[in-house]
Amino acid sequence: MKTLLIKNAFVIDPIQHISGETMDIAVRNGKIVDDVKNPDEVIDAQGMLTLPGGIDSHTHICGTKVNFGRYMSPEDMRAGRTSRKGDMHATAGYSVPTTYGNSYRYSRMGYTTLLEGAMAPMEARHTHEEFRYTPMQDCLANTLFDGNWFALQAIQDGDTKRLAGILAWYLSAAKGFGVKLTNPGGTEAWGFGKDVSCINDPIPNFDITPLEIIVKMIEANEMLNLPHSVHLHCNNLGKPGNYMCTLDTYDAIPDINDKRQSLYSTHVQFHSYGGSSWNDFCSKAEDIARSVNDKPHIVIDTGQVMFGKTTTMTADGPMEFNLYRLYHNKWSNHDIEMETGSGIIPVVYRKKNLVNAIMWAIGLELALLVDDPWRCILATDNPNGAPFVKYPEVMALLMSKEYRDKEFETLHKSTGRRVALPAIERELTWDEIAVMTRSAQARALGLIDYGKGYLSEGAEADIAIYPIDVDSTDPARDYERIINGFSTTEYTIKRGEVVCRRGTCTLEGNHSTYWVKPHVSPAYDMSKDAAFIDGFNRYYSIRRANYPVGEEYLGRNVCMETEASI
Amino acid sequence: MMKVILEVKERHKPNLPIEAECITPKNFLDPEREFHVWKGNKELDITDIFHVRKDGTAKSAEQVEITIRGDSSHIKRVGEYMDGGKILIEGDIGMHCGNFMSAGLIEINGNADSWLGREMHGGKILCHGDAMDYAGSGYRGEKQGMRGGLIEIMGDAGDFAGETMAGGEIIIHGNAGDMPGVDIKDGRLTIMGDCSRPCGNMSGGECRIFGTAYDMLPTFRNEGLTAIDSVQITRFSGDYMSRGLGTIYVANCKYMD
Amino acid sequence: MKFILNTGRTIRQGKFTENKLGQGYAEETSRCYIHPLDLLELGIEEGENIMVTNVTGEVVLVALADEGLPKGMVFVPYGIHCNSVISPCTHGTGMPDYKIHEVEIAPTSEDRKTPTELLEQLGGVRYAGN
Amino acid sequence: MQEIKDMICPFCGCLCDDITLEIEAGKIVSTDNCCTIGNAKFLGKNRLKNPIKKIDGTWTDITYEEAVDTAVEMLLDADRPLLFGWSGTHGEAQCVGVHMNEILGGVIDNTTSVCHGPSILAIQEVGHPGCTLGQVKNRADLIIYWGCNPIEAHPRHMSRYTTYADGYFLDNAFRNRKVIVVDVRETETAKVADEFIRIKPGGDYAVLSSLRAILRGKSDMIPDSVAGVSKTQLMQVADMCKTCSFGALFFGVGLTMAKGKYKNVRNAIEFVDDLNRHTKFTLTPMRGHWNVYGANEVMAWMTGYPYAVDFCRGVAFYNPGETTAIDILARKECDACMIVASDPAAHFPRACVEQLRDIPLVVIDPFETMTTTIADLQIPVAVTGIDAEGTAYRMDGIPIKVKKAMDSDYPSDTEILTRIYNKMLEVKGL
Repeated sequence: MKTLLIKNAFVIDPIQHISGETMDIAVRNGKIVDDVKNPDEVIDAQGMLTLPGGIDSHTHICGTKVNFGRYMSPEDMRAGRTSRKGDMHATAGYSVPTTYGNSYRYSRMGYTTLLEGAMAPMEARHTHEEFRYTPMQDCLANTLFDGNWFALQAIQDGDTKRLAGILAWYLSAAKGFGVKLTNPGGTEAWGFGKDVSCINDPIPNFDITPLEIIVKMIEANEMLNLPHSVHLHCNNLGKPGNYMCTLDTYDAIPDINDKRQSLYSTHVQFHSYGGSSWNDFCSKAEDIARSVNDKPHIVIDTGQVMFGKTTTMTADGPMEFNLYRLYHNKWSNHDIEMETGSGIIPVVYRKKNLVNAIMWAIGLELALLVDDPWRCILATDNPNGAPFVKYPEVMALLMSKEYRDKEFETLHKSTGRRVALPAIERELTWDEIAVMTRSAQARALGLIDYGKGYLSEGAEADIAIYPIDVDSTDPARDYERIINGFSTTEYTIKRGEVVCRRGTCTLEGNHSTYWVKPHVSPAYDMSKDAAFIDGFNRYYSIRRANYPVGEEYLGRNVCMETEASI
Repeated sequence: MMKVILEVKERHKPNLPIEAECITPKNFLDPEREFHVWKGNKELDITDIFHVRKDGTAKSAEQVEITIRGDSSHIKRVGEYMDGGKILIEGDIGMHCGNFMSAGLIEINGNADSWLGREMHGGKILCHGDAMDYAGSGYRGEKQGMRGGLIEIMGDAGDFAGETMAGGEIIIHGNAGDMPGVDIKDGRLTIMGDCSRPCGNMSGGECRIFGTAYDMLPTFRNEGLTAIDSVQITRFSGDYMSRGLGTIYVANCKYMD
Repeated sequence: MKFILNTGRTIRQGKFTENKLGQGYAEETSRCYIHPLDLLELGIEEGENIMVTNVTGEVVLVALADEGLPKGMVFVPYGIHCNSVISPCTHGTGMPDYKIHEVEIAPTSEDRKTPTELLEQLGGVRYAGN
Repeated sequence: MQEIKDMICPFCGCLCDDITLEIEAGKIVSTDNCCTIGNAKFLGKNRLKNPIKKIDGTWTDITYEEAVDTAVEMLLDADRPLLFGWSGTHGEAQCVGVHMNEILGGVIDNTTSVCHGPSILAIQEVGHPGCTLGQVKNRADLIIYWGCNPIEAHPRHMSRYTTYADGYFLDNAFRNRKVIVVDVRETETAKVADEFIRIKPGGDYAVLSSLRAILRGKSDMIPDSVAGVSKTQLMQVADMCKTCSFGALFFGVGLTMAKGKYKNVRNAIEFVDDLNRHTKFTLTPMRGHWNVYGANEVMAWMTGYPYAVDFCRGVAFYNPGETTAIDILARKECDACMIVASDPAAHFPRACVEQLRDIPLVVIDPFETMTTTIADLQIPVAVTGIDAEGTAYRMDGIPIKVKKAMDSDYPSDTEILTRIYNKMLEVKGL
């Protein structure tokens, strides 16, 4: 079958401990092999940085909320419009592009795997429909459980095994990948217009606290032996002084998986705020980074903010309402019965706005102050902190103190008094950037076992070849070359096929959807549980029989089966 | 001075719109420039649609005067992004004339179709006939419409004139339709004739109605009589369903009670 | 007499939508509901035909009483009948004024037309097969 | 006799998914749980048996292959084709429609433009505080139906989701929930409401403004009567809204089709925004066709815009009022049209129907419709929900797979559109 040989590639592959070796990579049938004879295609990658395909472990690209962002924002579609050309379909949009827009732009940056950060199981079918039109990447979806009534009831009853059974049923039914908690308990409170402020607040209608939800979910998650850990969006996002809530949460996280982290804490920039109001708002990234450094069982992503227009969207409905009251721009909200909430508002992050400038600095501080790049992932929580097309700029900022200082000069004058950034000398290395943009994601998501994130025999041939000559590039000085080089690959290869060449995509992406199916004992099989079925049909507005997403929605379908301990 | 005369040729499908945003004075400064227009999904040379005559030379847009002759009622986007010079339209003009215009003059002897001077920033549009809906308005989903310049309509305007207006001035000598100045934030809208439901959700700016405002909204507060150019007129503040920082002067008004 | 025309969905109109060329739909969409006092003023009885006219066009409908309507408003179920008097003007919004049109109503001795007849008047041709 | 449970009704935006069908000898013979309209849809007859083409004013039976070739020729010949309808078919077919429109360089619009198009324009200005219907069922103690008449248009809405639906926090919904109906006429729905507010035609905007002013503490300036509604009643309604624990406002085309169109809806949305400072309040448009919301979803993720997308110049352009079907037809701007799963001859103003008659017109629909009579070509297809399956989106955005009850020889919309699309690619050498 099809074979490909990439010659003279300058490879950085942190999972294989390869740090800048010139080597050949052979591909057969979409997998990396030892070597190939008479390859069908040969690519000479001489002088080009070659990395495993990029993985975004927290982005919002598909599903109800993202699409509502498009639906409500014709003004966003005025940018980024392209017509159908060759194999590429028409695209539109900047912060909430069309599915093809997302897919092509990620592909030109060398990204081959995307994790949609928040999927309400009740609307999972929609996410999977959009995945089908995101052809250049493999897709996975984190599944929301923060306000799931059956789950909250099981926690209240102290029955963690039942909780695990409930997670198992929903994950399989929604064809989801990981357990996502967004403002746990807060989205349920938002059902009557309320919120919780931190992990010890009681949750209305259930006699439990967010902390109990988080801890019990982590235990249940591990009972199911899922590839990924619980993926948490902490309580109290975006509020001055919320870093205490984040620290308290981290202190309560048990370390119960020896293969990977027990908690993935997402967009931590938004949770590292000091001060008692917007007037004395300041960075607490140092405190957060110290806590993370002390806790090897926690992995974070940064949730970097970059300046300009974007659209914020999250399952955290009450948070978006607060943001709306601050910005007075348009506001959408979408509560999902028995499960979760969501909200959307457009924002503009401005350099001359002190709060925005501090937010920008916090993201960078986290990336620079967390010692271990394997536990600090680069992400903007696309499009919340910024559209993902800003990633190359973020990489350049982390690799160059000079670039950071230059940018810092253009910010609100008081920023320096509220942040630690100017004093941080660290400049990330090529290897560290490679870790923070693919290898760490592969490990945190448990995808290494599925052949992702590395480039040795047996791996999926997902490869990004950048027009960057590492030997002749000093990232501390040549940050423009970093930005340009990471913006457009020379080749993006997906499962052994060139899918994007210098920014032009072909439609042979052959995308697949990864989802988990935990096998539980009959006692915890909710599809046979009378109380579950009865409650379901009584309180949901659709029948349980019509709820699960069929495999016909998945295209190429990678079912990750696990044996649960219940 | 350069004079450009564009005469619309007779067309097989006369109602099919032509999009011709290339027609701005500045574009004619470049003698090498190719002019393309769109007829539906077909990209054509400008000469397929117009007889083109160019006399004289010019060094800046200000020295260019374009005259459009013939049935131009289905030619859209004329003068889009215009930043100087003059366009004279002898007959009617299609939608989106003078979109995003920042300087210069567009004079229309006939009627203008909808979205005349949408999101205009500066310059002047003088329409001797009527203008359809959304004169000086914004675009879908955007917060701000017209931000500067002047649109003067000698005839009537359709509905939603000055919608989301955020600066500049619109003067309508005839009547305006329903909801002129709805969501207006700044700028001045003057209606010499009648209209209905002016300035809903007004949060700033000024509107003057010298005729009758029908179905006047109840959320504007009557602040008493005053005079503009010796015309006795009632001043209202509002809209108090929102922040209420705008002012309407109305000669007569009728409520829907 | 002048009226405001309001059009909208009815359950019977909905029921017949998959068979719009049939008798049930023809009957339902050619009804015009009027307040009983307006009927009195028009000098007609329920079940008699009326001519509805405006600048856009005209159509013959049958008058029926409905006390739920305010005086001065008539209601006609969606369909080809009422669309004869609906202007295609959308005021730049894409949506015609289906809910608010001024019409003139007078008694008439003309018969109602079926949808098929109205379509034939437009040049439409029914498929004779099946 | 075969009984199938939990089927989905492909009629209105409620997408009821608890339908039982009885099938005998390849035909649906009875339904259970359906409303009158849904029942009629499932028991529908008079399907067109084969493609038909009008030659010299007479209909002729043709094969599917001839039909596909004819459709391709008609559409590729045009300078500004219009592809309209889409709300009566499943999402997979809508996706093919968008791809087709990309290479045709046409305008693709769905029936939203004559339904809740104005609601979308309003949402694009101020957003949409909404929720799923189960959230209303379980929590809402105040329901407002504004300019809509569910008893006639969405017959099971009140029993499944609101007035008569017991929910988690309301074990006797009918007693514990208040229902307010706002309309210009006393509809069947108004008759069962706790409070009926009769508004003068064209008065919605003023009434909503007044309610908002009252919420802001400006009740002193509200006159004794606004558009037919007494100040006393306005004060009372504002108070009911402020003091409920979960309010849900449903609105219909009574707002979108009345004077002011989308600005009425915008005012309703901002009224609900304001109420969220006092309590929990949500708003939901009563979407008509069973998959009109799906058409919006599909077009949003494929093109960036929910309806009225003009691809004439290759890139997508959107401007309802210009790129909407009614306007394009009324201005005679298009020169060929394809109608999928919709019947504009029954629902468009006569002037638009005349333009459809005057241009090449392809119809894709299982039945002989009014539009058939003025068309040049019709291709019959399977009915989604009966002998075809696919995805649909309920009025609150919940995606549901509409299942089929039986097989038939008819191609589905997706199949026939894919054939047409592939043929177009072939002809254009793409």
